[in-house]
Amino acid sequence: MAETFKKAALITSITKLTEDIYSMWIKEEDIVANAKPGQFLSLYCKSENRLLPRPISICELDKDNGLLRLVYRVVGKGTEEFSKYKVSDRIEVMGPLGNGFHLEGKKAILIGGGIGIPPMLELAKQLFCEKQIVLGYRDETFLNEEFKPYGQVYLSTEDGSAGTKGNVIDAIKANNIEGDIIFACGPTPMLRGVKAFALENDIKAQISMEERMACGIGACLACVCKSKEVDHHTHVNNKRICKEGPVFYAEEVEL
Amino acid sequence: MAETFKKAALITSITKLTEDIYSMWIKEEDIVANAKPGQFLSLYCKSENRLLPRPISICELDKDNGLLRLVYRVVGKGTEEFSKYKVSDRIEVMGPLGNGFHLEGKKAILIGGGIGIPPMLELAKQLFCEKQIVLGYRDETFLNEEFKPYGQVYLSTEDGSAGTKGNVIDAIKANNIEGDIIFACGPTPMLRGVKAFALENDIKAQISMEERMACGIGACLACVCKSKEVDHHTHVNNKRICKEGPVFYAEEVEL
Amino acid sequence: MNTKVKIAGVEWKNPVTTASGTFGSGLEYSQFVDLNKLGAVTTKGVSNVPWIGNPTPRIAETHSGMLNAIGLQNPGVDVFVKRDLPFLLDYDTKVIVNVCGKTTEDYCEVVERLADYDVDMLEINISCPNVKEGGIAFGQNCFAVENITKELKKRAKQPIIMKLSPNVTDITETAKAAEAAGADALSLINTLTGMKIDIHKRAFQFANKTGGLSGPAVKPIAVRMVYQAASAVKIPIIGMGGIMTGEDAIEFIMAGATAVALGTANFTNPTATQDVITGIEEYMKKYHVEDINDLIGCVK
Amino acid sequence: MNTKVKIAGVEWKNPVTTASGTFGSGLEYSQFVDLNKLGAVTTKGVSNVPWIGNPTPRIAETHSGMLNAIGLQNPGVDVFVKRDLPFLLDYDTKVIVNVCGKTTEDYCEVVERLADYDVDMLEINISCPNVKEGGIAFGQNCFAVENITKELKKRAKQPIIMKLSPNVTDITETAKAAEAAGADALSLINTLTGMKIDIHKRAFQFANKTGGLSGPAVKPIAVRMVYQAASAVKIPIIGMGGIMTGEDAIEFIMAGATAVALGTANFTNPTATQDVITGIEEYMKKYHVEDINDLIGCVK
Ligand SMILES: Cc1cc2nc3c(=O)[nH]c(=O)nc-3n(C[C@H](O)[C@H](O)[C@H](O)COP(=O)(O)OP(=O)(O)OC[C@H]3O[C@@H](n4cnc5c(N)ncnc54)[C@H](O)[C@@H]3O)c2cc1C
Ligand SMILES: Cc1cc2nc3c(=O)[nH]c(=O)nc-3n(C[C@H](O)[C@H](O)[C@H](O)COP(=O)(O)OP(=O)(O)OC[C@H]3O[C@@H](n4cnc5c(N)ncnc54)[C@H](O)[C@@H]3O)c2cc1C
Ligand SMILES: Cc1cc2nc3c(=O)[nH]c(=O)nc-3n(C[C@H](O)[C@H](O)[C@H](O)COP(=O)(O)O)c2cc1C
Ligand SMILES: Cc1cc2nc3c(=O)[nH]c(=O)nc-3n(C[C@H](O)[C@H](O)[C@H](O)COP(=O)(O)O)c2cc1C
Ligand code: FES
Ligand code: FES
Repeated sequence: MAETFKKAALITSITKLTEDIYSMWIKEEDIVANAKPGQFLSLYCKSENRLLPRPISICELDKDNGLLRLVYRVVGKGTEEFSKYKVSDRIEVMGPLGNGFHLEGKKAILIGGGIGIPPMLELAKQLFCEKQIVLGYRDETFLNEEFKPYGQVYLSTEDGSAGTKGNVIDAIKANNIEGDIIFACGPTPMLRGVKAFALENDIKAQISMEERMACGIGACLACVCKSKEVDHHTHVNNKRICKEGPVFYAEEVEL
Repeated sequence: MAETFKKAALITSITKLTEDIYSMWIKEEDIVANAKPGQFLSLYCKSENRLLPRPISICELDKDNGLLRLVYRVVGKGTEEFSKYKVSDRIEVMGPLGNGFHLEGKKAILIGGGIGIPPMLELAKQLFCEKQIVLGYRDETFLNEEFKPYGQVYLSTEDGSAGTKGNVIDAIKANNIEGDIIFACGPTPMLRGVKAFALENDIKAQISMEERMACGIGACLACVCKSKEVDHHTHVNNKRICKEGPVFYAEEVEL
Repeated sequence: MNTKVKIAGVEWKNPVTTASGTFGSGLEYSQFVDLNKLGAVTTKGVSNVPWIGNPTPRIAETHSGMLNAIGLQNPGVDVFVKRDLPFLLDYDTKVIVNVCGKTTEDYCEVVERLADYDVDMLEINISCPNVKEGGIAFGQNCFAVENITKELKKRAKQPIIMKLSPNVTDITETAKAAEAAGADALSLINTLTGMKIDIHKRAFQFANKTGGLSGPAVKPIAVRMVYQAASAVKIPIIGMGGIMTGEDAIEFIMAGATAVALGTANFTNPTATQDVITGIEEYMKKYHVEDINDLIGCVK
Repeated sequence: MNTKVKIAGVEWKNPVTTASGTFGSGLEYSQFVDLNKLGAVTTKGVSNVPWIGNPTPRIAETHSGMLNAIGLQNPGVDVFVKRDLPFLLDYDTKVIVNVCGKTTEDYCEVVERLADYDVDMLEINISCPNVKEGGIAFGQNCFAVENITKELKKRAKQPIIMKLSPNVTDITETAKAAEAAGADALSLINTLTGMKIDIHKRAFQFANKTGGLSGPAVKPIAVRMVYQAASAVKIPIIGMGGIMTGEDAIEFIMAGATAVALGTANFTNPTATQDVITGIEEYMKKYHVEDINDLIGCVK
């Protein structure tokens, strides 16, 4: 078992990327040393009436300085709390959690949708092959500039304000993007589209899944997804997203 | 009915008086304009799992600047939360609440015990007659220097480190303090002692009482004390400390 | 946008009232809340004679909740009709008097005394965990619920709302018993019986050991019971238990409540009742709900 | 200072175990907690055959609590004894296997399968609100409690702990029924049935509508029930429901629990079990308590 840590990490920077998306760097050497792209952390709230940790993906790693970046959207009380933290506050975190992406392929298509975009950044940095990066937004874009050093970046927006009007699959088709491996993270409807596209085009696809979590480490069985095969741990057709995932090969799981 | 306000007051200063006692000034003009010594405020916690407001006495009023001082001891989660507030934070407060002291007498004995000392300060400032101020502590003293401008100050400490060794009654006796009116605030055993002393010496006594509160305004009947007469509001032998009190004539209530 | 609801023939201007015992008879909170804005004001429990209640401490804070052991202190029905009722009648809101007693006769006496007064509805508290006799004992047994409801219905001039106890195995049974006996509406939930021990003093927090748990901590239980009761009976339900916001109120309404009551919330926020009304209206605007009645029990 | 307690003849090194279903079989939490330090490890529910559990979402956060509707997913007793049990037996702690079933026969089958294994105690979950058959249905009816307890006692080689449901009118009745049928100990409380409605989607949060409420929100109810049960029976009680700190554990012990279990706390703080043991020791030091047994039920 890879090592997992529960620590009070120091917040070294916190900035607002859009109206409701924040970027936070924390210093936590043990976690950073063990982390890889596609893994996530459990973030604990200070408010005592919020008992469950919030799973947030690793967006970037700065191994030299023991730093780790989290990018999150304020959608509820927990993320709202995180958005109010200040530099030099501490935040309880556990990680790294989950399996992360398996680095493979010669010509990769990285697909991120909405708040599924952040985990693709560290992947883009670590994946050494030709990379085409497709980022889908509703309207306002974020992080897209930061992907530029790592590959060709294509955008889609629902309102057409940037890139292809439509979703990430529309952008892929509009730009005739091809590859031998897909890495994707985003809302379930997007992942369904990606899975269908991958099947159609016979491309391998790693997708990162989401579910409500309690323990974050595989003990409580809150976060399962339907798996095609009987899972070796659960012995039913369920896989634990926090443990066997969050990254799965598309054909392994039902969406 | 006197006017009561619920406001988000601005914290203008917060200092530590002892290991566990804090002094906080807040700006809230409406409340200050209506407040008098012996009244209290309800302080609301930010933490959502603490639903009930904390009653804290008015320690000082600065009517010219719309400022109000609260001095509180950290004894639990709520006061701990308050101790962490910073200047320019806001705190939800309701007040002024309760009846306050009735300013009367020619030669007054002001008695404060422990965290019952703070409300005596504004009383000492507003009471225009001869004043003898008796302050009782377990060991470490606080606020006592601030009473000096308003009268002769006598101390008692349980460990004998300052003033008379013993309690406030010991200090009164040791210093042959006399008067025609007593004002007292402190723990119930002290109030019992004060009531007995007042009876013995046939001195009128106003005492400020404490009880757990929910509404703070007389609606829930959480905070009653036993009264000698059937109370006109409750129609039983109970008075509401938050409404008919916290200040009572000693003979009105059972201790 | 319509927020009017009808409960047992009585029309409220909106579905929000106060939970008995947390709002007195409205006087104290009228400094913060315009009582004219409320659908109804529900009073503290009223008994035939003055009740002195329990020794202090009477409350304790718990995680996202509170325990109370007030013990139904009240000045009795005579003082109520002379002092509190006239105050309430000055407002344009419905008046619901909460009735408590130790015996069936006690309840009957209060109900009869109120028959000639301008009270809109009666809420019968058969679920208070904080008094030794009466209260919860009635509310945990279907036969007792049926019996007392029948006796009161014989005497009452106003519609009768039976307030049920959540301290039961199956809320649908007491709900159905009340309905069968002629209750016009149900209120739920009253408080859950809880206990706190002061480990430093090695003593119970309350003189009579237990207190009643309320506040957001119990909301999921309350929503469940409202849903179950609404599925079991046809009479309208006033839902309560931990409502703090308009969204909480909507949740109860979707579960099947025709109206809602706020208790503990008043202590945390004295304008909670008005804020919840505003919150309900905002939800309706956001989702283009024309009539609040369209939301009642819409989740099945 | 003695922290050892004895439950049904089994000596634990301290009174702290894990609440079933929150700690798997210990493997995952063994990264954070030294299992050797725990009085006992109580496993996730084990059934005769693998169970797939409920659809997701399976959990929801509530004020100072959580709802779960896991639905007792588990790989079945065969995998349990082959994979999980050997892992646990490597530790110097007591092993309590939590048993679930849909019918009395299911429960019997698991208990019989476990008879020959080195398991210290069996905890029988007759109180799960999250499965349609079995579970809570057994736990809300005294006759059912008595019956299943008797059947299991006939077959079990290990002491039997009956885990009771808090969703009852009177916990002393099911407690007494279990004792009368020969139960060696009781566990309480399981979760309270709750509900959450997503008002934006106008839908239940959970596929089977309700979930089980746990966490600090329910602590006052749990303490009350432990106190009531302890006053009604002579067999030892494992208390649980919202314990987060050593002080919470002491409260349950003073109410009458011989030992305590931590569930939801593990999610908030993965080292909660160990921290609670430390907290208990600190309390004992501060108040010069020589033997934890002196605190059991000391508040009466
Ligand atoms: C593996 C994984 C990685 C994630 N990475 C990111 C990320 O990098 N950036 C980001 O902004 N979001 C991410 N999310 C989603 C994020 O966890 C939720 O937005 C967040 O938990 C919401 O918390 P809240 O308190 O603001 O919302 P609330 O609605 O108040 O939360 C209530 C409860 O529901 C849970 N919850 C609510 N929404 C979700 C959700 N979408 N997924 C899982 N649990 C949820 C919360 O954790 C909490 O337990 C990720 C989710 C998973 C499972
Ligand atoms: C009229 C009045 C005036 C007061 N003035 C002051 C003051 O000027 N300075 C000061 O330090 N303290 C004062 N107190 C006591 C103060 O209210 C409590 O110390 C405080 O509420 C403790 O809150 P907590 O969250 O820290 O403690 P916790 O124990 O966590 O509080 C739990 C609950 O119990 C209540 N509670 C606990 N102790 C008391 C208490 N002694 N009296 C009333 N309620 C209590 C809390 O309000 C809360 O509802 C006063 C009390 C009253 C009734
Ligand atoms: C301090 C207090 C006093 C109460 N007194 C009464 C009462 O007199 N009669 C009654 O029927 N319910 C009484 N209740 C119960 C409430 O009316 C309500 O049913 C319960 O508190 C749940 O709602 P909440 O969570 O919004 O407080 C009281 C509750 C509290 C907190
Ligand atoms: C996610 C989760 C899963 C649970 N699974 C089981 C179970 O399999 N068997 C069981 O008897 N109780 C189960 N429970 C109930 C707990 O064991 C415990 O009785 C309850 O959660 C109260 O304790 P707590 O407040 O400390 O969590 C579960 C609880 C939770 C939160
Ligand atoms: S969150 Fe507990 S198993 Fe995944
Ligand atoms: S605190 Fe409610 S009446 Fe005093």
